[in-house]
Order: sequence, then C-alpha cells, then structure tokens
Amino acid sequence: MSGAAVLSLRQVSRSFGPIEVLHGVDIALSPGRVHALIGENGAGKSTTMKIMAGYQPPSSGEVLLDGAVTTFATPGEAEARGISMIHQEFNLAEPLSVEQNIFLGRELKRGPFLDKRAMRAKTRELLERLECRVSPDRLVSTLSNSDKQMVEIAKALLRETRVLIMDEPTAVLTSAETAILLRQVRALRQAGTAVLFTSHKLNEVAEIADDLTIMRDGAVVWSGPAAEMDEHAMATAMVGREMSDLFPPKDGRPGEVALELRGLTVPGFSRDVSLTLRRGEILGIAGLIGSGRTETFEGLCGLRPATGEVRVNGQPVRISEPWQAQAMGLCYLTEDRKTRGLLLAKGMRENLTLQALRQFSRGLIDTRAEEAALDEAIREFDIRGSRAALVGNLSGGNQQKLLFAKTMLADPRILIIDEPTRGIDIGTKQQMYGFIRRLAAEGRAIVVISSEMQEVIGLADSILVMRHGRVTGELSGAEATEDAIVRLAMGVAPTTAGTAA
Amino acid sequence: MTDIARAPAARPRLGRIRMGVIGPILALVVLMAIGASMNENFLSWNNMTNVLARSAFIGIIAVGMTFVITAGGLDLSVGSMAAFVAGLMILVMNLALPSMGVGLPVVMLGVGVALLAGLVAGLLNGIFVTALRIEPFIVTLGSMGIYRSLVTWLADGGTLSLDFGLRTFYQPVYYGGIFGISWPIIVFAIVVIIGEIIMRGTAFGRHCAAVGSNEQVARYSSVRVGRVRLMTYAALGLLVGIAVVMYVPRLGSASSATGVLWELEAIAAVIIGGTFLKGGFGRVWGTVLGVLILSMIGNILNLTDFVSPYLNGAIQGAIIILAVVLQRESKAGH
Amino acid sequence: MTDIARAPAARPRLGRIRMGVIGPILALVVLMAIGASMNENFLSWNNMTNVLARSAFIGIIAVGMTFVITAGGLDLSVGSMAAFVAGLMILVMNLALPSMGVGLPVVMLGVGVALLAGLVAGLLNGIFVTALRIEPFIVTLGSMGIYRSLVTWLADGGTLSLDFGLRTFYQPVYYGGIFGISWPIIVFAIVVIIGEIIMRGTAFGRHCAAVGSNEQVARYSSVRVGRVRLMTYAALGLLVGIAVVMYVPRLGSASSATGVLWELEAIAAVIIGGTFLKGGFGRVWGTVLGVLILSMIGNILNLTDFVSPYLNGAIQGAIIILAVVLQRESKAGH
Amino acid sequence: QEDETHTIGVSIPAATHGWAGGMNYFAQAAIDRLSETYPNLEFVLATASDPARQVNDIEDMVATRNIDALVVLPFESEPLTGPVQQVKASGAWVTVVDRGLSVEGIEDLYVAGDNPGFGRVSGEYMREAMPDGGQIVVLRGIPTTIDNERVEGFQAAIDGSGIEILGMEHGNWNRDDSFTVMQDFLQRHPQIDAVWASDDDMAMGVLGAIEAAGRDDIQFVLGGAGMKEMIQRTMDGDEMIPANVTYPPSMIATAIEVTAVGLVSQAPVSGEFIIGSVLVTQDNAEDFYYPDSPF
Ligand SMILES: Nc1ncnc2c1ncn2[C@@H]1O[C@H](COP(=O)(O)OP(=O)(O)OP(=O)(O)O)[C@@H](O)[C@H]1O
Ligand SMILES: Nc1ncnc2c1ncn2[C@@H]1O[C@H](COP(=O)(O)OP(=O)(O)OP(=O)(O)O)[C@@H](O)[C@H]1O
Ligand SMILES: [Mg+2]
Ligand SMILES: [Mg+2]
Repeated sequence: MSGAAVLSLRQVSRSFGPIEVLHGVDIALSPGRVHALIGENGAGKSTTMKIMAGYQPPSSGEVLLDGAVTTFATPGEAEARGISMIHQEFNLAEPLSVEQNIFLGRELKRGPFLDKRAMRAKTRELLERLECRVSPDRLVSTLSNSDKQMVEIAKALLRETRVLIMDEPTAVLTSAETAILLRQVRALRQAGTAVLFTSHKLNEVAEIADDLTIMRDGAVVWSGPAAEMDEHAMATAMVGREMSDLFPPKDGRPGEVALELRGLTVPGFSRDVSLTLRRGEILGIAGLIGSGRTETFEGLCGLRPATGEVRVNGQPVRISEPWQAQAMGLCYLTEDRKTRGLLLAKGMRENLTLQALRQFSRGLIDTRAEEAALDEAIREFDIRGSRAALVGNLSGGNQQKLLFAKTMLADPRILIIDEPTRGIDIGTKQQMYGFIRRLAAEGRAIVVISSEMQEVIGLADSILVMRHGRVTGELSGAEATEDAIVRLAMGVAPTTAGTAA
Repeated sequence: MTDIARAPAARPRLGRIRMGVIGPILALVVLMAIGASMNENFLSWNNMTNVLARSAFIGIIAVGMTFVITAGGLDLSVGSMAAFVAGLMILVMNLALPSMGVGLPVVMLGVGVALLAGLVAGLLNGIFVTALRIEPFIVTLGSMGIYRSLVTWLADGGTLSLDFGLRTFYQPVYYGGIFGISWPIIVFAIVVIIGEIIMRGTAFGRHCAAVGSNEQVARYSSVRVGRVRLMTYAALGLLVGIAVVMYVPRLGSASSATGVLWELEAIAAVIIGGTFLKGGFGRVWGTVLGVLILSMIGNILNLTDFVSPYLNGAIQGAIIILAVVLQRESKAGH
Repeated sequence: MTDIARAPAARPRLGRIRMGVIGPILALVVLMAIGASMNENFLSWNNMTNVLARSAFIGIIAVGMTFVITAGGLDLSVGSMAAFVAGLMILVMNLALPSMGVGLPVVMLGVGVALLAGLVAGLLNGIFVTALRIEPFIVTLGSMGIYRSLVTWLADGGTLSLDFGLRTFYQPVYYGGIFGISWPIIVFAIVVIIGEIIMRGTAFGRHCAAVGSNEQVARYSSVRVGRVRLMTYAALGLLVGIAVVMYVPRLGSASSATGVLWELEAIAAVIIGGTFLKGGFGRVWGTVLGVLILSMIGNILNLTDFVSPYLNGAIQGAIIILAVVLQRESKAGH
Repeated sequence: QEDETHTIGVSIPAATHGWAGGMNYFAQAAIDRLSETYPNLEFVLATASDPARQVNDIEDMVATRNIDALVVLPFESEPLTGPVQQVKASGAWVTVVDRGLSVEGIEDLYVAGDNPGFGRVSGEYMREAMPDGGQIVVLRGIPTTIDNERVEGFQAAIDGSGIEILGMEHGNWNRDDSFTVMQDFLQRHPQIDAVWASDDDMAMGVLGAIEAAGRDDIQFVLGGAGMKEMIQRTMDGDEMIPANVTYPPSMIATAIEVTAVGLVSQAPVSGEFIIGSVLVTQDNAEDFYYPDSPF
C-alpha cells in the first residue's frame, strides 16, 4: 500500500436516498498486486467496487486515479482509462452469442463491416486461456453459470486493463475452474495489473491476496498486508465475533424413506438416476459443473420433462408441474436466484410470500400476516437491507437469504437445495448450516447440491457423486474425502462404491 | 444500523411512486379544468354521466386488459370480439323472439349468450397463447381478423339489428339506472372495484404480476403460470361479454363497424394509467383514469369548434402523449 | 471432460433453431403450393411480379420495423406517417409544378421532400421515446393519430392527387424496371440486402440486439443506447419515405385512407419472420418471408372464390396464426 | 327574434374514403358560408369514425351545446335511431341525410340519395352499353347496407341481359385495395369486357391496374358518385370512362342550408327530398363538373 497507488478511494461515502451504506471508505490499489476486499453480506463491497469503476458516483469523498482526483461520468470513461469491472451479477445479453457479448461495444471492424473472423479467433484465444471450451457462436442463454462467468472474465481480459475489479468472480465456479481463474489473476499481476477482488471463500483470499481490506457495515475495519491474517482471523474480523466450528455436528438419525427415485432420466442431461432419501437425512450431491445435478432435480420437481419412477412417502407419484411437487411437500430451491429465484423489481414482502401465498390468503391476502412473516424472516435469516427497497437492490448475499426464507415458508417436507450458500458470507454460512441441520432434525428430508466440496463433506450424511448425468458413486462417513469425490466426479477412480445408490 | 436504515428508506421510493400516482390524476384534472373553462355545461351532471356511461364499455374491457397486460400478455382482438359477440347476441335474441316473446326471458337468454360467447372467445385466445405458446400479438391479431370477418358474415355485410320492440324493452339497461346513475356506470364501478380488489388483494393479482415480471421465477415458485395467463384472457373475454350486454341496448345493432379500434383505446388507457406494457405491474384504478382521460378528450373536442374537425385526431394524439409525459416526467430525472 | 458432458445438450438447441428457420419458409412453400393448385396463373411471372411489387411498400417499411423491434421498440405510426408523407410530397410537387414544369427536377424535389419528411417524422418518434423516455406504444399511437389527422387536413378531407401530366412522367418508377423486374421490387431487394448486412454484419445491428435484450448490459458495455434506439426510428422513418417514393407513382394520390393498417401488417410480418416482439433478436430475411406470406394470402383469396368474401379476413387471420404455429411447433415441447 | 342565436349541430361520418371526404368538404363549406350570412347562427360540426362515437357526438351536442337543430348523416341507421329520437324528443329540429332511420316519422326533413337507384342506373347503363351481353367484374365497397342495396339494385337491373358477373370482391371504396383486387382479377380472367367499380375512388384503382397490365380487352369502367377527375374525363370523351352515376356528396350542404334557412326564417321546410342518381355521359357531364370540390 505504497504511494504508487493506481486507483484509490479517499473518505468515500455513498447514500441511497437517506440511507448511507458506505461511511468514509479508504482503499488503494497498487500495480502488480492483488487486493482482496472481504466483508459480510451487505457490508458495501459491491458498492465500493462500483464507485471505483465509475458505475456509481460517490456521495462524498474522492476517487483518485494515479494520484489525481477524478470523476468518471460513465463506466465507459473509466474503462477508457484502463479500469474494468466484472459484476457480481452477470452482465450479458442472453440472446447474443459468446463472441458478440465479449466484443459488445468494442467490435473489431474492417471498414464499415464487422471483422467476424478476427473476433472469433480472439474469442477462442481468450477462452482457451481460461480453459473454457464453449464455441464463440454459442448463445449465452444456453450457457451454464460457470461458462457465463468465464465469458465475463474473457470480456474483462479483452480490455487489457490497468485495473481489474472482480466482484465475487468465483461464486459460481468449481474449485477446478477457480484454479484456472487464479492462474489468470497471477499472470495479470505479473504483467503489472492492479487487481481488486472479493470472495466469500476465504481460502482463495488467503491463497492469492497481497493486500487485504475488511469491511463491516459500510466501513473499513482492517486494512493491511494479507500475510498478517489467516483465514480464521479474517472470519473473526469480518463477522466481528469469534468463529466456532463452521459445520454443526452430524447427529442425524434417519427415519423412514421419504423419497425414492428409480431410473430418473432427464433427456439430454441425466440418465438413470436412482436414490433413496430418508427423513432426517441430509444427502449431498457432488459433481463437476455440467454433470447434470441441477437438471436431475429440476426434472424431479416438474421443472423439466423427465421420466422414471418417483415415490414420495412410499406412494408412486407423477409430477409434471412444480406446483404438484409442492403439493406433495417437495420443494426445489434454485441455484439461480437472479433469473429463477426472485422478482428483482418487487419488494421483499411480495417475494417472500410468493411461493406460499395460499397460507396468507383467505380470499384476500392478509398483508399484516405477510409483514409478520417478513419480520420473522429478517430476524431468522439476518437479512440486511432496507425493507422498502426493491429486491434487486439488496446485496447478493441478502438476496440468497431471502430466497432461502421464501422457500422455507412453503414448509417443505422434502427440500432440495441447489448451491445453498452461493455468495453468502462465512458468518451467515455457519448459521445456514445450523439451520439446515435443524430442518433435518425436525424430520425433513434434505438434498444439498453443492459445488463446494467442503460444504458437502461437512454437511451431508451421505454423498452421491454425479458425472455425465449419471450417479458414479455414493460415499458416506470416513470415505467422504475431497479426493474420493474428485476421483468419482472426474471418472478417474475405479468405482469402489456401488454405481447405483 | 439495519434498523435505523429501515425507516427513512421508504421516502425516496415513495417520492417516485407518488409522481406516477399523481401523473394521471393531474392529467385528468387539467383536462377537466380546460373543459370547464370552455363550456359551462361541461361539468353538468348530464354531461358527466354521459361521459361516464359511454366510457363504461371500453372501461370494462380495459379492466380486463389490465390483467392481461400485467401478466405479460396483450389482446388486440377485443374490439372485433365485442362486435362478434354483439352480433351473435342480437341474432340469437331475434331468433328466439317469435317463440319466447318480448320479455325478460329472451333478454336473459341474450345476456347468457353474450357472456358465454365472450368467455369462450377469451379462452380460445388464452389457449393459443398458453398451450401453443404463440406470441399473443400474433394470436390476437389473427383472432381480430377472424371475429371481424365473422360479424360481417353474420350480418351479410350489413347491420344486425335487434327487433325494435325488444330493443325498447331492453333499452333501460343502458338508459335507466338508480338514483340517477345509469346502469353502465354502476356496472363499470362494480367491475372496477372487484378488479382493484383482485389485483391488489388476492393471490391471483399477485400471481399475474409475478408471471408478467418474470415467468421463470413464477414457475419456480410453484405458480401455475399457464393457468394464470389463461384466466386473464378468459376474464377479459367475460368482461367483453359484459360490455356487450351494456352496449347492445344502447345502439341495438352490430355491424363490421362496431368496436373498431377499441383494442387500441383499451390498451392506451391501460398504459396511460401506469400499467407496464411489458408486464409485471398493473393498477386498475389507473386504467380507470386512462379511460376517463381518453373519453374526456373526445368530449372536450365536441364542446367547442376552435379547430377543424379534421384535426381532432391530431389533438387527441398530442394529449395522449402529454398525459404520459406528465406522468413520466420524474422518471426522466431518475 | 467438460466438452464431453456438453455435447448432447447442443443437439436439441440446433433442432430448435432449425425449425425456427424452416418454419416461415415452410409456411411460404405450403402457401405457394396451395395457390398453385387453386389457380394455374398463380405461379405465372406476371402474378408473381404483381405480388412482389405490391409487397414492396410494406416490405420496405417492415425492414425498418425489424430494427425498431429488435432494439426493443415499436412503431404504430408508420401507416399514417406514409399517408402524411405521401400527401406532403404530392402537395409540394403540385405547388412546384407551375414554376419547374414537368421533368426530373420536380420529381427529385418530391423525392427529397418525402425522404426528409420521413426522416424527420421518424426522428421525432425516436426523440420522444429516447429523450423523454415514453413508452413507444404511446408515442407512436399518438403520432399515428397526428399524422392521420394532418393528411386529412392537408387534403381538406378529400384526396390529394398528383397533377396528371406529372404523374404520367413519374409513373415508370412504379411500373417500369429493368429486365422485366419493376423498380419497387428492385428497391425492395436492395433495402433487404442492405438491411440484412447491417443487421448481421455491422456493429449497429449487434447493438440493436443488445439494447433490445438488455438495456443495462448494453449501457455497461459503452453502447450508446439512446442513439441506437433513435437511429432505428430514424431509419424506419427514412424507409417510410422510400416506400412513399415508390407508392406515389402507382396511383398518384394520397388520402386519409392511404396506409391504413400498414403498421399492423408490418409488425405482423416482422413477428412471423421470427423476430422477437420483446426485442433482442431480429432477422431481416425472415421479415421478407413474413411480408410475402401476408400478401400471398390476399392474392390467393382473390384468385379463388371458394369462400364468401366476407370471410376473407377470417382466413387471413387463421393463416397468420398457423404460419406461426408451424414455426413454433417445436418450441412447445421445450 | 331575428337576433336570437340558434345552434345547429352537424354530425357526419369521418372522411375515411373519397366520397365521405367530399361530403366533409361540402359540410364545412356550407357551414362557413352560412356562418357568414347569418351571424346569429352557430354550428357544431362533429365527425365520427364509427356509430358509437357518432352517438357520443350527438349526446354531447344535446348536453353541452343546447342545439336547436340537428343535421345528421347516420353512420348506420339502427344505432342512430334511438339517440336521434331523443334529440327530437328534446324539442330540436331534426334533419336526416342520406341514410334513413329505422323508425319512420322522427325526422322533420329528409334529404337522401337513392342507393338501390344508384345500382339500378348503373346496371341499366351496362345493359345498354353491352346489348349482346358480356363478362364483367364488380368491385364492392366496404361491407355495409349501402353497398348491399347498390349491388342488389345493380344485379336486378342486369338480370336476364346476358351480362355475366365473373367475380365480385370488396375494394372497400379504397384506391389501393381496388388496385390489388383488380390486378388479381386480371390474372384470373383472361377476358373481361367491362368493370363496374361502383365508386370513382375504386375506378381510379381499377384503371391503374388495367393500365399496368396493358390489357385491352376491357372496354370501359363504370365508376360512380361523380368525382371531378372522372367527370372531366367523361366530358373529354375518354373511352374507358364513358359514363358516371351521381351520388352527390353535396347533399349534406343542401340539408344544412335548408335547415338553417328554416330556423332563421321560422318557416322550416319539412318533408322529403330524394336526390336521385343520374346517369352522366359526355352530353351532360358539364352540368356535374365542380372544379373546386376536393372530390
Ligand atoms: N441501488 C441501491 N439502492 C438502495 N440500496 C442499495 C442499492 N445498492 C446497494 N444498496 C444497499 O447497500 C448495501 C451494501 O450493498 P453491497 O451490494 O455493496 O453489499 P456487498 O458487500 O456487496 O454484499 P454481498 O456480499 O452480499 O454481495 C446493502 O444494504 C444494499 O441493500
Ligand atoms: N451439455 C451442456 N450444454 C449446454 N449447457 C449445459 C450443458 N450441461 C449443463 N448445461 C447448463 O449448465 C447449467 C448447470 O449445469 P448442470 O445443472 O447440468 O450441472 P450441475 O452439476 O448442476 O452444475 P452446477 O454446479 O452449475 O449446479 C445449466 O444451466 C445447464 O443448462
Ligand atoms: Mg456484493
Ligand atoms: Mg447446478
């Protein structure tokens, strides 16, 4: 944190209406160094980053570029001066292709016409650097979240910037992809780029960061060289209290069978998935991205066409629409909060009760009961942010908490949670894990799909690993190690466990 | 800090909404002031009830349109549908007359036919949109042509007229009323109140907004998306039927000229009222203001003759745009 | 391993796109087969050039509409705008005639007036939409009324007719041509080719799709959203001007009946062609197919008389829906 | 009593096609002229694009303008009957133009064209022009009662004459529509002897299509309603347009004038004026040529 900072904030505050969310933040990025910004959900990380990249003006305080006070009228202006940003939420035009998105606003031309060949070649090259194999002509709407993230990163790499700001770039990536990304970050650092990034995965922070800034409630609480902090200390400083064990003890005593799948097939995504889930059990589903975990369970819940035998509480059932699943006490909590989980243009109350609206209406909706439920949810899930704000304006982690609260309101007996803690801070994660365990203890049956191996191992009673749309193995107890999961997921191990659970 | 943050947060959002709320009201008030300054009879009971009663047809339809648009749909066929339903109703009543005679039964038969035909027509639109997943614009453009043709065909290119005696019997439904308020106004008011309650107070209203705002999210939240959409179209069809029940006693006839451009007027009223054309947010009371603004423009233009009647359309167009400018003004700054 | 897992998913997607591509082509082919089987003259050179030449006006406009819709807009005013521009052009040419005499200069003046008036009219729509941020539906509904009124007023309620001598001089622009292909067809083809190149081959085309699909993303990528929108409206206005230049020599007149419902026909053609009404994706060649499908329906109905002419509209409506069903069929399974 | 102000309401359909445009023009012209001559007369002119709006206009005239007389050209007969009846009941003078109401005896004055007569005169001319019979095509107007009456009159007149109607389609009193329809007729029928376009706007479209196709089998086109360009061509002896049948849009002016004079002089002229359709040929064309009219 020398005087050679490229980009820095000095005493920056930011208000939305009368609420101040940043209070006098100071931060400085130096060339050739990776700066990590960490903090709880809603601490103001994304807001800080947007101010640095010119997406929002500060309410007071100064932005300094190369030591000189600057104001960016538009993000384009900031970009022209070498600052680019990858947002926490995707900023991609879905009906356009990968190449079209990467070059949007800075198309290569030959005369008045587009030089498509050059753009395609450059796109391929960028994606290759990221070890991402999607074709430049694929429509973004057909990409997986992780591939979308890779496209976002490629888009930023194209800019060849002096300052690269990345807001939770790894939230939707698996460890393998994260490793690829971190390699790119190191290369950029080598080339003298200043990198600012946030993540709730503190091991990544410890691995890559040179400098570290910790925020809490809109203010910087600690700043200094990253080497001075270990993961535990970071967590403690972020949350403001001593962190105990992340995962609750596994004290589950599984009861009778709640859900049974035999040969569930989702055409194009998964084949012949069988499993048995008991009440009080937490079943983890591991696998690489694109292994068909999400689709399998979307198929189960009537969100996609699927075939196969499904028994709920021993009764064979047919589910072709999500509401039928819910009527049987079966709920699926999506991994994609932005486009499938929440109505971003509506308030918290409307979102919270959408799935369980019937509980609140006897002819007319009982708004008071809704408000009470919202109070309850805010308390229970520690949702921070103004009650009147649109959900789209909540911080990412708080959106995730609201999504969880929304699904729980439907009181599912069988709950499938896809990536439950994506973008959630470590303190809240701990609360969520405890919460999920409590749900199991109440006799609910729970499936947790997660790309974070630590999470599956720490939380689940037993683990199914999927690969290429098929179950490749089941692990429980001491067998459940990262190594075993990776082997099954990559298909490099002799399958010791049964192929069908 | 969260608690402190909560209370004041309401203000800026309210401020923005408030302009959206005041906009159409302001437009209406300005329009009424202009009207009153131009002609002392403008604010008379007589004129006001005339304007209200004649707004009732499009108003009733526009309430249904509010739901369709809120749920992310569109219906271009309502005008032709109204003409077709009216034609069918008249045809059936005329046919039944010899055996049933002038009286309540034949009117009830006609009312039944109108409501049923409207409902079925709406359901058909809805089924094409939901089950076959065709763009509502295309479905209803197609059915607009179909109904318009059918009424021309039913009328053999001319006009279908209700038997004169029967019409005299049935006429009080438009011209009569209680406490000096005519039936169309009363029915319109009832439809609006029910519509407002459904939109704001019931699960169905919420679901419409959810479906229109993000269909995926609605589906993942176990909302029966197809059914909600279908029901908005069915409701609109039924409301077209109700509007026709009020319309037929007024004019006693139907032809290919009946209901021309009602669809555009209804959609315009909905949007002037503040409902989002792309779906996701709708308000019934706004639609009512939109309807009143539109029919008041016509009324005011008849109050004076300061412009060539050729230019009436230009003034109407300009006022429609202005009414929305007034409303959105604050958004521009946003 | 990632690519192995991905392989199977690619297939259904291709299948879907392919159907979207084949759909309108198939609809056109089916329609042509029906036409050929009903009347042996249908496929004659003469009839085909007739159909193409008369499609040219709406076709040229629909190409512009494709851009507007792709960029997330809508324009209901094109029909009235065409009538107004035609009226203005005729008026100016008639006024200039005494001083300039029949000849190329006065025609060039008229052409200049038409193109300029179209451009300005389009820009006005665009400015209201982009600078004042009013819903395109409302802006263009308003301007539709305004232009329709203005042409009625210019024509004093009647018809504006081009001087007979001048018309004879100017007529070859509609009826003449080279290699037996008349000018409107040639101009239409050129507009389509340029449109297709711009849509697929230039940054502007991409920016339209980006703006229409997600304004925020486009803005964050330094796309000048307002300017792109404005330019789509301006281009549409200019194309209306070009269409008028072809239209006026045909019958040499303009009245309030000119261009009625062209807007709906143009929008329908765009959507039948596969462009998304909500914006984000557009294809010019699809629009051409849409235009041809629509005008072929009318042509076939005129060449046969197996139904009452009253029902023509019904058949047109049904075919429009069917053409899109054909195209979307595969989507239903999705 | 001379300085007492009277208000006359005039309610007519909007100018959506040529004839209606001409009618609008004559109405406006009559009003301008009369306002100047009689300063104590006030006029309210409203044009409507459909029957329901026309009813609105009439209601407004009664509620806000206290009209003493109403001159109405009904969009359609049935829907306007009730509202006009109420105007009559309010004590105002009622003049009905062109299209009779469906209940008799409401109006004080009736000025009308003769639609069946229009068809009949046209048919009789066809018969005369083609004594040996022939093949014709017919373009119809917007589907309405008026159009039905004209076509029925026409068909009755040519019945048994050996004239065969090859096809009838709606040209909607519109030049572009009739151009398209005629182009397609020409494709379909290799031999057409004559065309009954039933309206001069449509005749313009038909002529354009024939000219473009370069066909010379069609001997003549019979339009109608007496558009000035067409009358001129008849007058000049154009063989394609040897005749016309009148249906003067100026009848509205006559009605307004008679009503105004009646109000001012306190001696209203009541009764019925049927303006028959007259055959115009080169011999009498000059009498029907009004160069100032927009129609
Ligand atoms: N446009 C906005 N309008 C109102 N409030 C906003 C807006 N943007 C952010 N906020 C509020 O500012 C606060 C900080 O949000 P920010 O997104 O910066 O948090 P964050 O640290 O990135 O959290 P997370 O880890 O969950 O992403 C939150 O309380 C959020 O609700
Ligand atoms: N072969 C494929 N081709 C295209 N898209 C794919 C493919 N496989 C998966 N996807 C997309 O990737 C996303 C997630 O993949 P999927 O659900 O199959 O894997 P997952 O194991 O659940 O991964 P995740 O960790 O993202 O949840 C989905 O949106 C899906 O549409
Ligand atoms: Mg954030
Ligand atoms: Mg997944």
